[in-house]
Amino acid sequence: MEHAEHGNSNAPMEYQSETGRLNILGFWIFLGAEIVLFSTLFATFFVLKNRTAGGVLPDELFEVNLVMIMTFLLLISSFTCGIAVHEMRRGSLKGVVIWTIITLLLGAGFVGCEINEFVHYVHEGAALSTSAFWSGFFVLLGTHGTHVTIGIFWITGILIQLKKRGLTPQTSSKIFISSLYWHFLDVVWIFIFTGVYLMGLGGL
Amino acid sequence: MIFLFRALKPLLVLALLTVVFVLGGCSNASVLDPKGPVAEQQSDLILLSIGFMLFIVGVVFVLFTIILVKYRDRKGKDNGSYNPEIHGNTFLEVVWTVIPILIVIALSVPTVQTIYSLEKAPEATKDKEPLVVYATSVDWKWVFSYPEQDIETVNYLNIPVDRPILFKISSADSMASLWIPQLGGQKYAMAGMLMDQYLQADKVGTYEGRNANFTGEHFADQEFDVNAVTEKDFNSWVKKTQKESPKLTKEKYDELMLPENVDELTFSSTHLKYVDHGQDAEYAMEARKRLGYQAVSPHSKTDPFENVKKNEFKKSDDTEE
Amino acid sequence: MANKSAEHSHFPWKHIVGFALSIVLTLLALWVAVYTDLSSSAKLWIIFGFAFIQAALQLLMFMHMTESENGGIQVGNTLFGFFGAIVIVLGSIWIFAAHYHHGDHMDGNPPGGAEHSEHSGHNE
Amino acid sequence: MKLKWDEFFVTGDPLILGAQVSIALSTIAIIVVLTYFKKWKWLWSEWITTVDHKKLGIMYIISAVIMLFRGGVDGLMMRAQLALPNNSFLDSNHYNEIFTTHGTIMIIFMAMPFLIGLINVVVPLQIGARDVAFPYLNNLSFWTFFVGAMLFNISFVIGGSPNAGWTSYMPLASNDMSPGPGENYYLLGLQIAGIGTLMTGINFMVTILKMRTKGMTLMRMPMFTWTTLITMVIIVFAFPVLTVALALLSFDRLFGAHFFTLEAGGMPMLWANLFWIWGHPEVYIVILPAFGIFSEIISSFARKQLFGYKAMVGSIIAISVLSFLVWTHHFFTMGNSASVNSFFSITTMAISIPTGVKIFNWLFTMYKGRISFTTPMLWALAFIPNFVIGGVTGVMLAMAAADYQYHNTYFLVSHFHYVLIAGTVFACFAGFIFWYPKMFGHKLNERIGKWFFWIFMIGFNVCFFPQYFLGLQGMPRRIYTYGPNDGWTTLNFISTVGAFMMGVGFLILCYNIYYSFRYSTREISGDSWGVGRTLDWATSSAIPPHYNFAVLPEVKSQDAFLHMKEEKTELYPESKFKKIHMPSNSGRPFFMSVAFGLAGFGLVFEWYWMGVVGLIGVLLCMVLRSFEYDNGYYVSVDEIKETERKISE
Ligand code: HEA
Ligand code: HEA
Ligand SMILES: [Cu+2]
Repeated sequence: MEHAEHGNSNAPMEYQSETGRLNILGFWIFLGAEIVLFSTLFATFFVLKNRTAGGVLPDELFEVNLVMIMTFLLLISSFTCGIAVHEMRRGSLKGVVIWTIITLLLGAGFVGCEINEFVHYVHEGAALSTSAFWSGFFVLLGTHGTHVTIGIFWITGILIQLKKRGLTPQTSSKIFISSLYWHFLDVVWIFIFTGVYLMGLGGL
Repeated sequence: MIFLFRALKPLLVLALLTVVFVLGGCSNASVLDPKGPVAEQQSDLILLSIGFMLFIVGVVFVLFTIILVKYRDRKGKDNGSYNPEIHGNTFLEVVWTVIPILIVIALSVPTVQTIYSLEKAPEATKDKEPLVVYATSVDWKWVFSYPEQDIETVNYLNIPVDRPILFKISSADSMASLWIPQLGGQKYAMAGMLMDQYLQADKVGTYEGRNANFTGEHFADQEFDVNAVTEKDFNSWVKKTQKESPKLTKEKYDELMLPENVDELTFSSTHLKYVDHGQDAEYAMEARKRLGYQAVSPHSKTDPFENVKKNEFKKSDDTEE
Repeated sequence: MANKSAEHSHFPWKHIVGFALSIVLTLLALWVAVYTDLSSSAKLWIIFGFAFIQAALQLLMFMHMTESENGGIQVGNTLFGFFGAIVIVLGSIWIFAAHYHHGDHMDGNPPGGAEHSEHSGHNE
Repeated sequence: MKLKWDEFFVTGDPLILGAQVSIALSTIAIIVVLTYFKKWKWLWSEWITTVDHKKLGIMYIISAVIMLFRGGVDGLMMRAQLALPNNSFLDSNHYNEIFTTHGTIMIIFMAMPFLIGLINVVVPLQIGARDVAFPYLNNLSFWTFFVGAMLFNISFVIGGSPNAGWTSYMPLASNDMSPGPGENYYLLGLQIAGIGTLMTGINFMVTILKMRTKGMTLMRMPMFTWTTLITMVIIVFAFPVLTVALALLSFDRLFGAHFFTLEAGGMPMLWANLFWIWGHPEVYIVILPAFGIFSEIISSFARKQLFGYKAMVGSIIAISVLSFLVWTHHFFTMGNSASVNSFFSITTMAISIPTGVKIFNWLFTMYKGRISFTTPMLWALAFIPNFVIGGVTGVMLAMAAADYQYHNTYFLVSHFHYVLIAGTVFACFAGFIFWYPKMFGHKLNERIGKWFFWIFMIGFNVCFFPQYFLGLQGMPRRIYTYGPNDGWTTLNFISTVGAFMMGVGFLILCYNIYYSFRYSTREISGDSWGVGRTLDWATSSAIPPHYNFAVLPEVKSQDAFLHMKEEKTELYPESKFKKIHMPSNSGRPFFMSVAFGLAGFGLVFEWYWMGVVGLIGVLLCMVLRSFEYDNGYYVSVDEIKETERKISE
């Protein structure tokens, strides 16, 4: 376990410690597992798609504007998150902090919209226990939303560490890993956007 | 000697057991004793596969025995065969890849053919109009409805021989499986689904049928007899039943929805006018609620039937617990 | 992996391009799905095609999937993940295609079955 | 579900009462012994908080053996009940609970942990690593598994066990038909253990990919390491499916969702689908490491290198891909279209091709070898014919049209015991005996071991071979009794006799452990059997020091250690000693798992406050971990010298 030692000082800081490299690779593998996790939820959602059991139909509730706002919030946050990593590789602590905070705010905006949306749906009579379709809907989106929420808290914690310790091989690998997580959630959202909303709105 | 014995042990055990079972057991292997074209197709497929498997097992066992006997470590007596340098042999490896591929192909072809042919009425009688029977599983009983005859039976089934029976399989509650081994393989019975299955009997006789898929407490008792009779006997049974048996009222049918065993019953009307379980998955649950049945954990001190009002069909000997 | 520091002091072109593309793809997908009258299956192919392109953009442009000494593993791992995803989603849909119609189409050739079988065939 | 307090403890069954009393007594006994010998601190700092992969491996194995006992007693009770027609040893509900817990425990809490235990002990050594990539996570994996297992196991005394089969099919497992805590135990116990398994998967993938010693290229890795790598890939890509399936069913049961219910458009079949998308890869998760173990043992005791190494690697990769393409063969009878059944029939049969390649390669590994019949080798040899019987009957099941007749019968029960026992369990025994000196410093007695082998192996065949015929005679699985007229009595009785022979075999194993602990000579060399070929035998002593290798060995070929022996390489020259970095122990994973257990227990009884408290505990542990910067510690050169000298004395 010669962690921490031999590093390649030319590489970005997050790859400089062995622990950092292992953690990043481990996290990539974890994301592989997450792909399967979400695809199982998608499979469930698609199989249950027409089973609304006489309740409210999705196209009665989905709204293009809200969906687009949420999509853009997340897309932009993914971009700003990428910029934060870019700043990190330039060695700019300030840049990392600023861009990460922007990312988190956008993420919080997204979660806010989603909570709003859910509350609205429940008022309209579409809840987890309404029908198989809505069970699938709420659990698929809820899982994604929970991931985003956890991400916000987690990254906030990393920001605090960054503040205390500055950019070190350890903190930067944490930032990098959390950025992977964040981008990944955007990837998942792309499929939610396509498979849930576009298909719902387009009546597919 | 003792070594030879040890090496051969698995073989010997197997051979011995096989003899015992072929003599004692196979004679009543219902799956291999088909009484209709569907079961026969399956039995043929099974026998074919057993042939291939015995060949494979034979090859492996023979190789195994030879190698063990020949290359065992004889203390001190080195016969010069030891050669640690071998690491592979392309020719052999190709052989034992290609032969299994061929065997898999040889098994796939009849398998696929049989799968497709089982979806249709048996070849021999395909121009005969099939008899339609709705087979519905309810915990823990089978309800058979003859829509054309307007007859319903519970826990037994009468069918004419030499005529395909088209089962419309469904369930009122848990997922069951309709299985009459001597007439053919099983298919699941599921609430909210109606699935077709063709079976046919060639010989007059009584065959055992049952639910093969675990459904809880009295699953083991969810059996029924299949009486295959001549067309003539069948028709007279139909006439007699239509005349003599009571009508099936909705109340009675609802009571059948309770999870318990009942005896054999016969009615001169079907439940199909009250509910199609192939469309309505919730009927049984609602009926139970209506009757005051309360599902409880098996370790609960509460009796689930505590509040149930009427209970005509409860099996007399079903008093345990 | 070489000359990282040099590369990274530049303007983040990669990110900007990726971002612009993803916005364009999102809007295009919306337009195709909601405001055109292509056939359903054409729409599905297009919007999911776009989704996969966008996913690839994120993975390559933002997440630097191919970089570092483990790039190969990361790519292989993600591809296997997508293989699993496709098998699970299309496989489930294919299996239940026969059950969508409450078992009325038990003739062994449910609508859409043949088409889907081709898809899973490709995934081996 | 409203729980009445008088239903909290399961009562009314003398068998269970006996179990309750013996659990209480043994708990008290353990506490007394630990206190009396002042072992609490030792237990905490040497074992509970350890991050040493070898110790964790041993902990896995001990737990697995206990679970084998529990599952085995279940099995014997079922056989006792089925020995005679209309038997009333168990009532139907008790029988249902027992086969459910038997299946679940044997697969999830016995087979997997046993293999993961052996993997933990052996694989880091085989690749010449000091530890796994994430030692802290490794400890967490163990404890989540253990807590999950315990949560599942207490069900039979508190609240009642699940009774819908290890497959937990809906709608039987729904609130409508199986109310009460039983099914919740299943859902939460498996969920918690599953998290640990997933982490193990990631951990060992990274370990094998990144922590290999110098020169250990992928194609020089020992076969057990290869099978482990591929198994971990399957774990990583299959377990999330189980996670989701369990979560969805929990939502149905606890929060009124409608994924698999009869009401509101739910789809019970979807549960079967998701369960088997995980479930089929799962059976390969428990067989691939077994293949690896047999590969090591066969080539060691035939004193020959593995025949067709590349083909072996290719075939496990093929099996891993195919394992994701066959799941429907578990529900051919669900009314799928003919094209679906045909496709999955063929993919399933295709798995026999790479498996056959392996079987023949093992046979030819022994060709022109010098085979010595030690006990590990006996198990490995017995595996070949027995597994082939299980495998070819699997192929018979794979022929969908024929499966309509075998499905849900004892033919199937026999198939899976032939592959699970002759494959996985034999491998566990073989590996356990083979690496026993690595773990405990002495061998198990060979003579007693042979008794164990013959009695268990013959008992196994006597128990399960008749079941093929029972299946063909139409005996369905999961029935708690049958009638005298069914004609199944004789074969069932024979089967029961065989089962009890296995029980006797197991007792002999236990005696052997005791006997060998007392009387076996202690091993000095790291190469206890004298036939070691891989780096796990290259350690300086029988039980490797906590840093494994004083100097990381450099590998130049396959079977690295064999060549080192031949070339008389000096493995650990003092001049090459350098300080060694090691991870520090941590008690947090233990607390985190306990919090998980608390949350699980709360949710089982729908005491949501307790669930929330537990989850907060889990989150707290995660936050603390995130803020922790523990870089481990260094073992100084002097300390290494001292340790190594002590060993060589
Ligand atoms: C270790 C676990 C394990 C393993 C390795 C296997 C291996 C296989 N299994 Fe098994 N299986 C189970 C565990 C396992 N199974 C369990 C637990 C269940 C039941 C679960 C439940 O319902 O509770 C089950 C159920 C099960 C079914 C479902 C039956 C039903 O429910 O009706 C089927 C059907 O296809 C099947 C097939 C196979 C096949 C084809 C293989 C193949 O991988 C076998 C391949 C091996 C060989 C074929 C032998 C060696 C090869 C040769 C010598 C080469 C030449 C051979 C040929 C060309 C044929 N298995
Ligand atoms: C790795 C997995 C594994 C293993 C090792 C076993 C081992 C055994 N199994 Fe198991 N079995 C399964 C996995 C396994 N099984 C699964 C998945 C199912 C399906 C469950 C379901 O349907 O949901 C099943 C189902 C199953 C059934 C079918 C039940 C039914 O459908 O009704 C039966 C019946 O004979 C059975 C028997 C046995 C026996 C006798 C053993 C023996 O090998 C056990 C040997 C015994 C020991 C090793 C312990 C020894 C104990 C002592 C020495 C103590 C002595 C004490 C007393 C006598 C009280 N098993
Ligand atoms: Cu399988």
